[in-house]
Amino acid sequence: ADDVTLQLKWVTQAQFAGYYVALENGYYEEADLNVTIQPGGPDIAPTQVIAGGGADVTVEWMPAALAAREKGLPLVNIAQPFKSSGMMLTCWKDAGIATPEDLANRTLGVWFFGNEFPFMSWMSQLGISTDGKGESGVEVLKQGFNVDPLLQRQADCISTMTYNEYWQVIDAGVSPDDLVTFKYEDQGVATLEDGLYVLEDRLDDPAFVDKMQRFVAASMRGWKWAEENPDEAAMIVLEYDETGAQTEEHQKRMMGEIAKLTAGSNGTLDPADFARTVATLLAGGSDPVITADPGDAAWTHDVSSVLN
Amino acid sequence: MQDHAQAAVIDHGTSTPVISAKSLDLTFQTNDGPVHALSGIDLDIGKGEFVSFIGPSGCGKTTFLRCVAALETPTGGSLTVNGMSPDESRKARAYGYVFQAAGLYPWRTIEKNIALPLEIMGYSKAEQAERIVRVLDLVELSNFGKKYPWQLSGGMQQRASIARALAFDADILLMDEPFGALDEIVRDHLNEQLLALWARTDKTIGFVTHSIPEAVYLSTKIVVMSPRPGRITDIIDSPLPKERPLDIRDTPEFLAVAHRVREGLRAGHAYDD
Amino acid sequence: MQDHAQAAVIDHGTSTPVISAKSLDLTFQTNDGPVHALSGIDLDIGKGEFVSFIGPSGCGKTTFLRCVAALETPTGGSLTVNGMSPDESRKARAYGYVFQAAGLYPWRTIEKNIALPLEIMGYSKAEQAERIVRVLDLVELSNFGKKYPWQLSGGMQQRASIARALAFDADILLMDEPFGALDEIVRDHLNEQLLALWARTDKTIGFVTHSIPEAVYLSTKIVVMSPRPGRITDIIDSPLPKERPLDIRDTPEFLAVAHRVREGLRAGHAYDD
Amino acid sequence: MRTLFPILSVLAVLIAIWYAAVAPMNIRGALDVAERAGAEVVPPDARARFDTSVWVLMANNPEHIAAGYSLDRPRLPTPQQVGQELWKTTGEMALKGRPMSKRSLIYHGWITLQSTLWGFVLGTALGMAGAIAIVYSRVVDMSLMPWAIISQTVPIVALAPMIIVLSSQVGIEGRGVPKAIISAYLCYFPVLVGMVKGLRSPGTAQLDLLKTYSASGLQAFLKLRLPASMPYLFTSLKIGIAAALVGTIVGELPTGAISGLGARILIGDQFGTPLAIWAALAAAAILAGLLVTLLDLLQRITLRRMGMQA
Amino acid sequence: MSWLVFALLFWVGAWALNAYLAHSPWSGSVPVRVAIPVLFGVTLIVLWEGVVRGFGVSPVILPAPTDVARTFAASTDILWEDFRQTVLKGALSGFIIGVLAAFLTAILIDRSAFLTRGLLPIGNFVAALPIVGIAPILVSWFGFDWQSKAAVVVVMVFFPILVNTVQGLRETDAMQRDLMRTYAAGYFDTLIKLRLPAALPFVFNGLKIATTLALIGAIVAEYFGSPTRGMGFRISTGVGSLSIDLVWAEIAVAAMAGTAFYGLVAWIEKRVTFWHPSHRSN
Ligand SMILES: Nc1ncnc2c1ncn2[C@@H]1O[C@H](COP(=O)(O)OP(=O)(O)OP(=O)(O)O)[C@@H](O)[C@H]1O
Ligand SMILES: Nc1ncnc2c1ncn2[C@@H]1O[C@H](COP(=O)(O)OP(=O)(O)OP(=O)(O)O)[C@@H](O)[C@H]1O
Ligand SMILES: Cc1ncc(C[n+]2csc(CCO)c2C)c(N)n1
Ligand SMILES: [Mg+2]
Ligand SMILES: [Mg+2]
Repeated sequence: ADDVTLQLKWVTQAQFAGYYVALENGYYEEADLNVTIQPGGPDIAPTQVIAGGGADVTVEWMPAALAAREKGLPLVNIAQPFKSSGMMLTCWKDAGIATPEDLANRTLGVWFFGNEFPFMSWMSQLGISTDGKGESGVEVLKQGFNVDPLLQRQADCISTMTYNEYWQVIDAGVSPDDLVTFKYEDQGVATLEDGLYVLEDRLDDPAFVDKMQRFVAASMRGWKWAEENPDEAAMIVLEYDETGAQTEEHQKRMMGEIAKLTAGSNGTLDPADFARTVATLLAGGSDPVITADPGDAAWTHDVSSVLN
Repeated sequence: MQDHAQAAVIDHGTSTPVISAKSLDLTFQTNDGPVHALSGIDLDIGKGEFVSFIGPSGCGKTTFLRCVAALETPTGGSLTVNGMSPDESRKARAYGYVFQAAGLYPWRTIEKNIALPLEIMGYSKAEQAERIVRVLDLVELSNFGKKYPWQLSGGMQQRASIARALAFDADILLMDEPFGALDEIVRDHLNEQLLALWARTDKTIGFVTHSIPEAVYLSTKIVVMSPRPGRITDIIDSPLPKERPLDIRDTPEFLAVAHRVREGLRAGHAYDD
Repeated sequence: MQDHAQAAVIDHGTSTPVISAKSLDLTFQTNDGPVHALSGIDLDIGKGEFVSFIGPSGCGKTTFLRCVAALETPTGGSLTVNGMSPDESRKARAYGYVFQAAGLYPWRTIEKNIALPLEIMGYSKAEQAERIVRVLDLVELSNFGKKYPWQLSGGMQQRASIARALAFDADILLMDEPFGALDEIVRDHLNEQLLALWARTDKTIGFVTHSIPEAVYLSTKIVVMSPRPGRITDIIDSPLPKERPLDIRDTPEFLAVAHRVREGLRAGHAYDD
Repeated sequence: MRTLFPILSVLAVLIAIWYAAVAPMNIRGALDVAERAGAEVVPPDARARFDTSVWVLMANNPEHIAAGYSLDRPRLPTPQQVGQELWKTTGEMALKGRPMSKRSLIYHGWITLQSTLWGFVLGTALGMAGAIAIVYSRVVDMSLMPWAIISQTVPIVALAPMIIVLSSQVGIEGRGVPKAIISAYLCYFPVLVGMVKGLRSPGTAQLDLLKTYSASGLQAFLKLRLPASMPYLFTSLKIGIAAALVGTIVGELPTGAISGLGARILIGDQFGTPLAIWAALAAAAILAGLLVTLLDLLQRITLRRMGMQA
Repeated sequence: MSWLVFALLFWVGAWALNAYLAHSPWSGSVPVRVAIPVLFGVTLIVLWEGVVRGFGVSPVILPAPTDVARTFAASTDILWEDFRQTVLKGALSGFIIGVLAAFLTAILIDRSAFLTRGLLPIGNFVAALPIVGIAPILVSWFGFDWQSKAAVVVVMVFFPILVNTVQGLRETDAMQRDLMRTYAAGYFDTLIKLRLPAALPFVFNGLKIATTLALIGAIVAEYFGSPTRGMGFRISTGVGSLSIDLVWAEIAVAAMAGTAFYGLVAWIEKRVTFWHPSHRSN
């Protein structure tokens, strides 16, 4: 069997259910692959891991991947299991926020570590500066890994994922009625999230391409199974969570939300989505994420072609 | 106090005891069994007496002085100083103590080391300065006041620690081999100075030495000790007059006392081995 | 080596110098200016000689011994030991040194402290044990071998450090006030032992003392020093015979030498103040 | 017994202060919960409450203070809550016969302990070797010491990911080795500094003595410097093992938060379960306490054997 | 490959030069004392450059020192802003508060043998708490700005100083204490004239440890929430966006600030504890 190491973007959770399902149900084995899944965590930049040879393929968000590409690390998207973006901004309604324009002069929590790019683009499209509070400026906080800043009102809004942090706010006892959410999808600034990326030069090797084709196909089989059997998929994820700290309730709900994001994709990257992501990022204002259109070299259908 | 000092000095020995030990015992517990450092010590020291302790090394001289100064607690018998417990006397600042090793504070110059007790006892700056000059001169270290302890030779450090003990007015002066590291000339000089100081003031002095002539020359009473368990073998009241020029050491009275001390010492050694 | 030892002892002073100092200088740099510890020292010490150094405290006796043992580097003049530099002699393990302070290692018992040089010089276990018993007996500490240094009195520690220096066979023995903290009886005893050891072996001994009688009793040569800058004021070759019972100290020859030493010392003090 | 009673008393006072602090720390959370449950609170509006001081809130809502002692997501949990969580994830698991399950802190403590010990061994070896080199070589002393200090001013969290990437690049499999390296990086410094101090602690007099014996460097080391450094060695080993533990936990974040107490802390943070963080912290403290106590015991035995009164 | 060979040759040469300097007559002089570690550091940097170029290491993993230097020069404004936020506001204020608090606590508990015996073991316990566990809690208590960083620093420096000071206060030798007893010196006299001076070498030991801890604490705390400035913020963001050269520039700032801080404390130590045997030789 061929060895494949997959680097995840974050800790073991239902966000990555497809891969764990493929592993658990033996799809990888059937494809003659011996797959190792490495969970991520804070401080792990999947792009850096793949650059260092620590993984063959990685789950990454497209803004971060394109930024890395500009930094001279030639990442190529070989498949895109996530069709839509799950990122949103969650605000207190009683802070007086109803529309994106109300965000000015507020304190907002944002994830950094390469996840800040969609937010920056959005703000620049709204004409809001991120250098501090003011008529047309916001105070940006680098939020940690939890939702405390919102609950303790250190921030008026924080970044959440539809499938994760939002539900933690709800679990903390906050009623959805007290909250206002702005989905990036709805604001027209959505960027592509979890895709599979490999180093460009390795695609010159037909054997590698073949291996990746089998990998992507098996992974998508896993994803589709997970979409259809969300509860079972969540249990599989829990099996693989070595920290033992994840809860069944949370993972099942997360799987339900994840299924909505993967629903529209068979794993093949839609070039239109790519173009839209690039356009959003290029509109990043004074300090854009990427300065030039990376062009079509940043993705390929060579691998995902097996899916059709 | 100062006015009846002369009287006390004259009829020393008969005045009420300042230090009084009754069957004093002290045993140290060590890894291989107890060590009897002092055993059955009976001793009265009157006000204004100059008492020397002499005896083989390890016989308990240091230990006895430490008991008097309340630095060691006897395991038996009774000990009073000025009619109080040693500790109460200590709190009343009755003692000046010169240790067997100099024990100067390395972060203070010699001057500042001498100033230490003066600061603690609240002497004025002017008084401090005046006394420092005087005692430095007494021990012939006038040019070394600004040096740090580690820059002096062993004997010079010892002299500095003597100066420190003489700088303030303690009623009882306890000196543990203070002149051991000094040459004969300086030693003679300091012996004279110490006698003069003793005659001038009303101090009671406890003095450990290994030199028989020194003990005889200085003391009104000589206590000869023997080791393991440390006990007193002889107490000699000196017949020598209060006025003691250096050449008193050649008189027959002096030699007689010295001979008696030597015999006592030798007896102590016989016990030993 | 052992066979011509007797000869060397007999015509001491005329043999080729073991230690030879020529206009030796040593200046310490301190925070307030240089201190001239030694200045213009000229001295030859022959094989098998017993040389005492005497002088006021701070005159540089310790410093001179330290130069000989290569523990201090002279700032001027020349110094050879056995025709080599002091450092080469040190490497050849020529020295046994008794320091002014006992300097025992606190984590070793007295026995183990004495064993230290023997271990370093590679004596066998049996030999070590045998020598330890012998020297402990010599300094009368036989019952204290298993104690730790802090469980001994000041004088006992000093004796232990003497035993440590005598346990191995160094050609040159340097002793810095070894008997300062001992009573007269033990001191006399150890003086006799030391003389016997010296007569038995071929050792060259450098000996610092403050006691004039001790210096005269032990030495073949007495070096009188004066302070600041430390220099030699007198070198006295002893006319006393090799055989020296304790009562030689009452002979006129002895008293004459003692008198000359005392005069030299007094002269040194006159320089000083 | 002589030390146990004071420790327990101080502990009791600290716990009392802790309990007292829970009320003001948690009053806001308690009022939010109460409000959502439909209770009457003053002021009723969450925003207004945010601008009111906790003391005023406590004075106005005395009946809700008690609720602060049993929140699910307290800002400051009570010692009892921490204790219960700790018991649930250790003792209870062990009683159920699954002490090594992934949900047991015993398992995660064991993972952390392994890396800690490896890091400690590596760090101590490095620290000792460095100290010996520094004490015996002037060049090493003058060139290495400043850089040893500089190495500790470099934030380890910044280096950790690079250490992991670099070690995977040189072909080291698994996360154990990089974790131990990170742990050793924090551990070696206290050992180095302590040992340099200890090896240099013999006074001139003690060194001079050996010089007169013309002892070799090795002999001087074995007979003087090493024994003289023992008190320093143990003091620094105690600091070192605590540092190694902290290093391992730091290393568990960028190593993929898979297992170990560090991973528990991270996951507890991300999923908003403060009790999990506190329990993992308590477990780390207990682990550190055990390790330090063990070394302390070793120190007492060694020093007693050497005749130094500990 | 030639890069690698050059770096190795440079290493050998520099080491030889250092060995020569260290044993030269001027080895005690200030320029040489500075030159030797600097040369050592330069050697490390040359080796690093050689390895990066020789093996063609990707700049997103380990940038060459020259790249770092270029980024450093181009980003001085950012670096300065971060320095102010993290070092001046977070680390320094926390350091001062922590040191004062620990010092006073040490003197207070030292009066009572009971408190010392009770608090010290607990102190050791708390000192071993992982900072990554404390930081999120303190960030949630004290907010995102420098106050929470200062709080983390206070917690980190408190116990090393406390333990060292308490130990130092006991570090007088028996005779020195006996002397004070014969003077019947009161508590304060003994404290000021004997125990504090004798404790200073230990206090400085604690202070030196605390200097490095302070900086690390302030930086790590920023990982768990911060404003959009600060060295920890920049480092974590930089790793995520593969601006590793900027990360190394920040590391360089941290190292320089930490070293300067340590150097300052060591300098004061030398002045204040000149009498201690470890400072006395020459
Ligand atoms: N701390 C201690 N622990 C155990 N034994 C001790 C201690 N201090 C002294 N001793 C023992 O007590 C005895 C008396 O000691 P002390 O110091 O009083 O003698 P000394 O007469 O002053 O002798 P020296 O003239 O040598 O100073 C000795 O045998 C010594 O071993
Ligand atoms: N390390 C040092 N630094 C500065 N000065 C020193 C140092 N060691 C000794 N001295 C000075 O050198 C002079 C000679 O000292 P040394 O110790 O040789 O005297 P000594 O003759 O042995 O005196 P003693 O009989 O008191 O031991 C003294 O004035 C002393 O102050
Ligand atoms: C340092 C760091 N901070 C935040 C994220 C955010 N993030 C990216 S994907 C994801 C999953 C949703 O739960 C989350 C939270 C990160 N990756 N690394
Ligand atoms: Mg004594
Ligand atoms: Mg001397």
